[in-house]
Amino acid sequence: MTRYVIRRLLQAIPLLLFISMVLFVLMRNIGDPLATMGGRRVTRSSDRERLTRQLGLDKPLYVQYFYWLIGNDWTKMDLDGDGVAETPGRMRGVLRGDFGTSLVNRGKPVLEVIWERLPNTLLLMITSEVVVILCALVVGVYSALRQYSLTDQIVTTISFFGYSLPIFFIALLSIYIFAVNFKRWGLPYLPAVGMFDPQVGKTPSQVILHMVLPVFSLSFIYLAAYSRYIRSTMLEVLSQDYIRTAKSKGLPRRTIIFLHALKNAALPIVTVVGLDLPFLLAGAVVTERIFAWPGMGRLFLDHVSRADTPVVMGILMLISIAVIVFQLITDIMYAWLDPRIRYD
Amino acid sequence: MVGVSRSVDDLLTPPLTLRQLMWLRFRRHKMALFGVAMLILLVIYSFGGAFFFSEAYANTTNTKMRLQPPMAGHPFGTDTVGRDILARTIYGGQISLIIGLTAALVETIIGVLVGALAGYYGGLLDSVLMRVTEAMLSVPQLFLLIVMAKFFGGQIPDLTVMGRTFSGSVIVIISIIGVTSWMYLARIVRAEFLSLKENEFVLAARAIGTPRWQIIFQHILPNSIAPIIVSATLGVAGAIGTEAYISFLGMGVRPPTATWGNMLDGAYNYIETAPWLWIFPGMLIVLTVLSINFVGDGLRDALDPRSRAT
Amino acid sequence: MKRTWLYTLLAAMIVSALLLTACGGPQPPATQAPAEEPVEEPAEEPAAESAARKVATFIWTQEFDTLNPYYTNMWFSAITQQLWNAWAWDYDDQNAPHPVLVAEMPSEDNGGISPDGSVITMKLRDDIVWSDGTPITSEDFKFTYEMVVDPNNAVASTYPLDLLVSLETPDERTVVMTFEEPFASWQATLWHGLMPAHIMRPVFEAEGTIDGAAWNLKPTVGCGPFVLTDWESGSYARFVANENYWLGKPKIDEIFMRFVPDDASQVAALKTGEGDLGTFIAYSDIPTLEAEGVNMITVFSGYNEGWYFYLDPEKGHPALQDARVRQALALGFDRFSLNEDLLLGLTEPAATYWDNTPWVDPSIEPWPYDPERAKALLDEAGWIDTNGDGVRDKDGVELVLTYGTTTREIRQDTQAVAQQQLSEIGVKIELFNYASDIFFSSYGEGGPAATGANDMFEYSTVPNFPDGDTSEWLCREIPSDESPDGINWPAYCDEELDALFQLQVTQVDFEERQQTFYQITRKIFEEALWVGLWQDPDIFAIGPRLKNVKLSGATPFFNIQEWDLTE
Amino acid sequence: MNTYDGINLTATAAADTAPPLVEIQNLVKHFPITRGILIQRQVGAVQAVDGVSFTITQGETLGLVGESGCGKTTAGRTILGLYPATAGVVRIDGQDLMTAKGADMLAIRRKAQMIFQDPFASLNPRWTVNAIISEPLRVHKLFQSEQERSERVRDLLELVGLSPRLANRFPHEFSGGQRQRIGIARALASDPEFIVCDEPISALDVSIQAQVVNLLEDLQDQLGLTYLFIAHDLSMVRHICDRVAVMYLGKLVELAQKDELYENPLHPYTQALLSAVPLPDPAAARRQRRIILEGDVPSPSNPPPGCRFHTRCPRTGDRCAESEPVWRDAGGEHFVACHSV
Repeated sequence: MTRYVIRRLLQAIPLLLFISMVLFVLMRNIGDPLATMGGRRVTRSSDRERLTRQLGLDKPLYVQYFYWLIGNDWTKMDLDGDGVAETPGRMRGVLRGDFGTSLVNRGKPVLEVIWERLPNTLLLMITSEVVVILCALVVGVYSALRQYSLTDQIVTTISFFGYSLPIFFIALLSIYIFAVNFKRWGLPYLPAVGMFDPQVGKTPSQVILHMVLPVFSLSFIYLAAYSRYIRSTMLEVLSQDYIRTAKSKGLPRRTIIFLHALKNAALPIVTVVGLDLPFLLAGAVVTERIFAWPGMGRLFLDHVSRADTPVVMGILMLISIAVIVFQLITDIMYAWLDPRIRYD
Repeated sequence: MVGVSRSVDDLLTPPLTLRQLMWLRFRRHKMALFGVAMLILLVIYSFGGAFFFSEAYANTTNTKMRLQPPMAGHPFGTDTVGRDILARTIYGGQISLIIGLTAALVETIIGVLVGALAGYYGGLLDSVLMRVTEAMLSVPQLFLLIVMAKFFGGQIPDLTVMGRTFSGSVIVIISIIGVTSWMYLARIVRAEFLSLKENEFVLAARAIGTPRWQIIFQHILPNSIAPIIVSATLGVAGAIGTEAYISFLGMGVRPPTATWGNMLDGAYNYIETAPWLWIFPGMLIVLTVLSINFVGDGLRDALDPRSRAT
Repeated sequence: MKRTWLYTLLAAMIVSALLLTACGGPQPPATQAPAEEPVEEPAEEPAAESAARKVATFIWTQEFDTLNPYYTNMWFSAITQQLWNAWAWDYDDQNAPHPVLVAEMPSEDNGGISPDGSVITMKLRDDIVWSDGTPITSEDFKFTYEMVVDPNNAVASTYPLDLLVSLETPDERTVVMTFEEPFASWQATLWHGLMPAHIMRPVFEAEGTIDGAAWNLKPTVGCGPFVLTDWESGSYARFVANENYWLGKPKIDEIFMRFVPDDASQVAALKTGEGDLGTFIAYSDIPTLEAEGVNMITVFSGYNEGWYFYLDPEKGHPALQDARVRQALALGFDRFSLNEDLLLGLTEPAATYWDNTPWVDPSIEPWPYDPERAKALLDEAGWIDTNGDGVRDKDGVELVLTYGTTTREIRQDTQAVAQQQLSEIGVKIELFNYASDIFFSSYGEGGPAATGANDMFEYSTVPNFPDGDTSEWLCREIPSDESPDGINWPAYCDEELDALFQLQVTQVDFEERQQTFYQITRKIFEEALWVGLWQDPDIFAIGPRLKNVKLSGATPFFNIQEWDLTE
Repeated sequence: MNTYDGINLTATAAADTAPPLVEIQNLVKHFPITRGILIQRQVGAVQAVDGVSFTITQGETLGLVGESGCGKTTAGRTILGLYPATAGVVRIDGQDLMTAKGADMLAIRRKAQMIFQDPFASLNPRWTVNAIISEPLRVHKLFQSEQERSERVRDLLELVGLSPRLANRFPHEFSGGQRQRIGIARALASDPEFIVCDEPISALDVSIQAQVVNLLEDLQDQLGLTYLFIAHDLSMVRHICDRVAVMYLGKLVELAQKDELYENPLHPYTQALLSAVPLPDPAAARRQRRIILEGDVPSPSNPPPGCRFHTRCPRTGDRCAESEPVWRDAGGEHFVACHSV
């Protein structure tokens, strides 16, 4: 198993290089960082020409990629457009831990840009993921045990409402119900946006209060997906022979469900969770946007929409690494859940 | 203890084929039948409704009549430029149903194939396919969609289906959704295959000389059907929503053609002030997805002989 | 037993993330002053007194990219500058300039402008200081100029400082700027912000560039009525009253800027009182906000929504080469009922690109809705429906035009209405929508508007408001493979128009220049080179607590020190 | 002539003139152990089966016994080509299984079938009994119509003692013994001559075991089948087998007619195994001296040198650790590989 892990990690190196190359090319095709530079006015042509040069966007794509990868501090750049390269480059390259600086927040190191957002996103996303998994376990197991009961049908319908409607819907509706209208009706209401109230300050209780609506929206949306997988695989497993055997052996019901059935039903669930975990880092684009949560999703969207290659590449590489790591962990989990699965 | 103490009547069930048995089990499943009926009704609604309202009517604007709540003449109300929402849900339904169902199908086919091959054969093939999957996963769908929007934006030729020209190519949308969303299913199917292929019945089939494709598709695949059905069901909802986003990026169904997804998007600023803008398309999407889920449930039960449903 | 570690781990992760996020930022309002902040405001107020502080919350739907005024084009960054970094002069709600850093506006009368218009001399006020107490001198102006034109600094725009031949500082209070040619737009374009030489110069000397200067992103030393204390990316920026502001200490203690990217949540936050000011409000939200007691103020900042046509003589649609066809399109679309119904009567149809500026010929009235005249013009131009398919054609070419714009809701609605109305005069319209960053991409990047991917485009851009100058119609700005950065996207070149544009840039005399612009606006209007749809004002929502609010189009928060909060 | 360890293999063939139905020579199955991360190289092997040779004549039952993990299941599966053999020859009815491909392989598969150990895992839970039993018929295209196949399935069900009416039921509706009968019916469907019975009764209740074994015997009589009967239970093996081979750590240690083996075990390992078998006769049971083997079975990836059994052998000598004992006929077709015999 150790060898398998090492092999997978070594395979990850060419894979990451390949992914980074593809992403870099795609990134340069995603938009024009200098189109309006976030303004409402098209960038003047002379400023465009100058900035293209100063930001190194005039170089051929493969040169830009190599500078991104290995840096350009070993060569000189022509910043004033006189055809003579006189200014030494300042990038050290990803391989030396320098993800460059943002084009949007000009001069701000990418890692700093990302690091500012990562804790916020993890707070929101891990909480939601835990809530989703716990709720989905309860709902999924319950509706598997009580298949086709009224409760099962009602829970199914509600969870599909969450899944079928766009995320913004649930988010905005919850704002209108629990913030706007609760206030209107004189009820205790929840805050709609941000992480805290400036009058009170960023205290843990404020942050928790501001997390209620986004966590609720995110959980509601993903509840259907998770609980459906749990329900269906539980149904599958519950009807299998060893469960019957376990029952006939007189094991207590709870032990049967949790020890036997759930462990054996876990493959699809572990798969889905393992696939979702890396994207916890990426945040929730729409939810963060609507609730004005300062997370990675918004960061990604803001910087993608302005074609900020360094920052977007930083985020994407972070996700890629997380994907690879979590897929590996998932594969290891498989072998733990079903010892017959071997990789060597 | 299980099968031994059956009554004589029970044992005398007339011989049935596997298919007949499945149908029998499916039929006993009331919610599944309801789902089938509902889907048929939705198809009739979307395609039959076209006989009552012309497409031109669905796109007729009347700014004096904008944002009218449901009323006589406009039973579902009107939208922001005064178009009739009933007619738009009918025409939107055609595209949304086609896209939702076929994109989920494409996604399922790719996901099952990749997952099955990787899981069954293992080794090098597994490594290659899973690295490809990881690479695909590493690129967020949103990002891929934006890139494709840039490439395809405004260049997709029209498509005429059943005498109706769909602005923007439905086929392109379907392929894009299918190609960018199969990875979860592939991983799920692979995991199931990794586990199921170690069962002795697979060895038994090999001892018989059963060809590999039959082992993969007839022996192992039916045993991993449960998560596949869930994934396909969820895929329909996903595809309908993604279509709206693709259209929003300017790559998909071109305005003023309606789809349920873009009608919902258009209701964004009117969630509270004009709820009829989203209630009707929203309900239709929920109904579609729910019906498919019930059908899927029924199918799963019908395919699982051990199920306690009957 | 096995599972407990998992729960423990998860709980630990959540708790640590919570602590990280909660403790990552400061615990306001007891703002602990950062180290580099020398003089500071009521920083260590006990929490009990915080209720007495007047905190106004602004909601920004876009977060500024940087706060250095020379490194950004963003409107949100520009309007935020009014809070913390003074312009040399402001514009009031009548768009009249009034001095801030300068003692008086330069003019020919006071010797501030040389008779030929190429030398401008500014006299600075005596009492101007940075928020840390350091006096603002001509040295700061000179330093700012040098930084902007230095090739090592990737500023957003060098305009108009790149037009300067020299900038002299004969003494601490005088700045003399010499231009190569008379520069007509100086008032609207010069000195939108100042960099503190005493903070930035050491950075430049150490690093060779100020691109990475900490001040760009955290300018805790400024020269406006407020001063920044912290900015947390994605979340908020906090400004507190500047004790040293020479035009008077603001009545509000603190402005808390919250970044809420979503329009609908902005509206919700305004309704719940989580925000006292918001902007970029969709027209459809105005009635519901007003119903909640929110004050809506519209100010014109020069934006006019309109149709651009792709007029390239070879690549463009042949019909659009004919002014009569363009006029017919203008006549065939009812922009009056569009304004009345979709824009709720909150704005007016636009006649020209320069509506609401002094530069538009006041005799121009917007094109009326007259489908009959439109049909007659099309007939006259030879576009007749010969094959009976409902679409006019000529020489085998169908009058089918593609119409592209961004995905903004009101634009999509306009498209739908226009498509229907133009089909009634026999013009078939096909609609395209693009994400705005793609839509506005340059020719080199394959942007649809720049490359003429469609026949007509709808968007709004702005001259240098309140100035009227633009280079959008200059022949040399036509984008091509050789000059992919050009911004003359209609690809329209007319020698007469080009000459008029070249002329107005150098006309320092207001009246003369106005006459040139009258000629320009009339020509563009009559030939329907640009067809106005509606005047697109900036819409501000002002919560019921805010008092004394006045807004200006060019510098919205010109009197923010006088704003007040009531409970 | 293929020799292994200097033994003339033809000597092992049954004395009669008829060629054996199954001929195993020198069968080796190693599962490679690889090391290296990008470039894999083999550094060792799990020597699951290491040079096993025997023959089975038409209508005979050969028992293959040994502790679990000794490689007997691997041997059974390798003989049927379910695992690719590392080396050796497997000939079934004269056809070489190692080189057979395509149609030839299919023909062998038809003749050689397998009954599995776990009646729960060896039947596809999604398939009806009819589908399961008719699978070989479909694969080998034995009948043209579905109707004929169904009839054949019903005949087979009757043959294994199940009601034909159960054809449309699913495996989970049956008990373990019934399922094993279904498994047997499936194995019989293609009219095989040779069946590998891989511990067919070890997963069953004791009361059922005898029924299944009796069924197998009856079927052998009726259909003239040849069995390779893999088991770890020596008592049942004595009941059903004609000859018995004992396997230890991938190698055969003894092979003889069953009575000869049971009455006169030569190899210390066989003796140890037999000493653990409960005897029905109380007197004999009293006489029986239980031989308890010390230690664990060594790892097949690193088997001891010389005689593989020497680490646990009560009679081990100096030679045992150095040279491998020769597989020889101790007289009367009683083969053994032991230095001390």
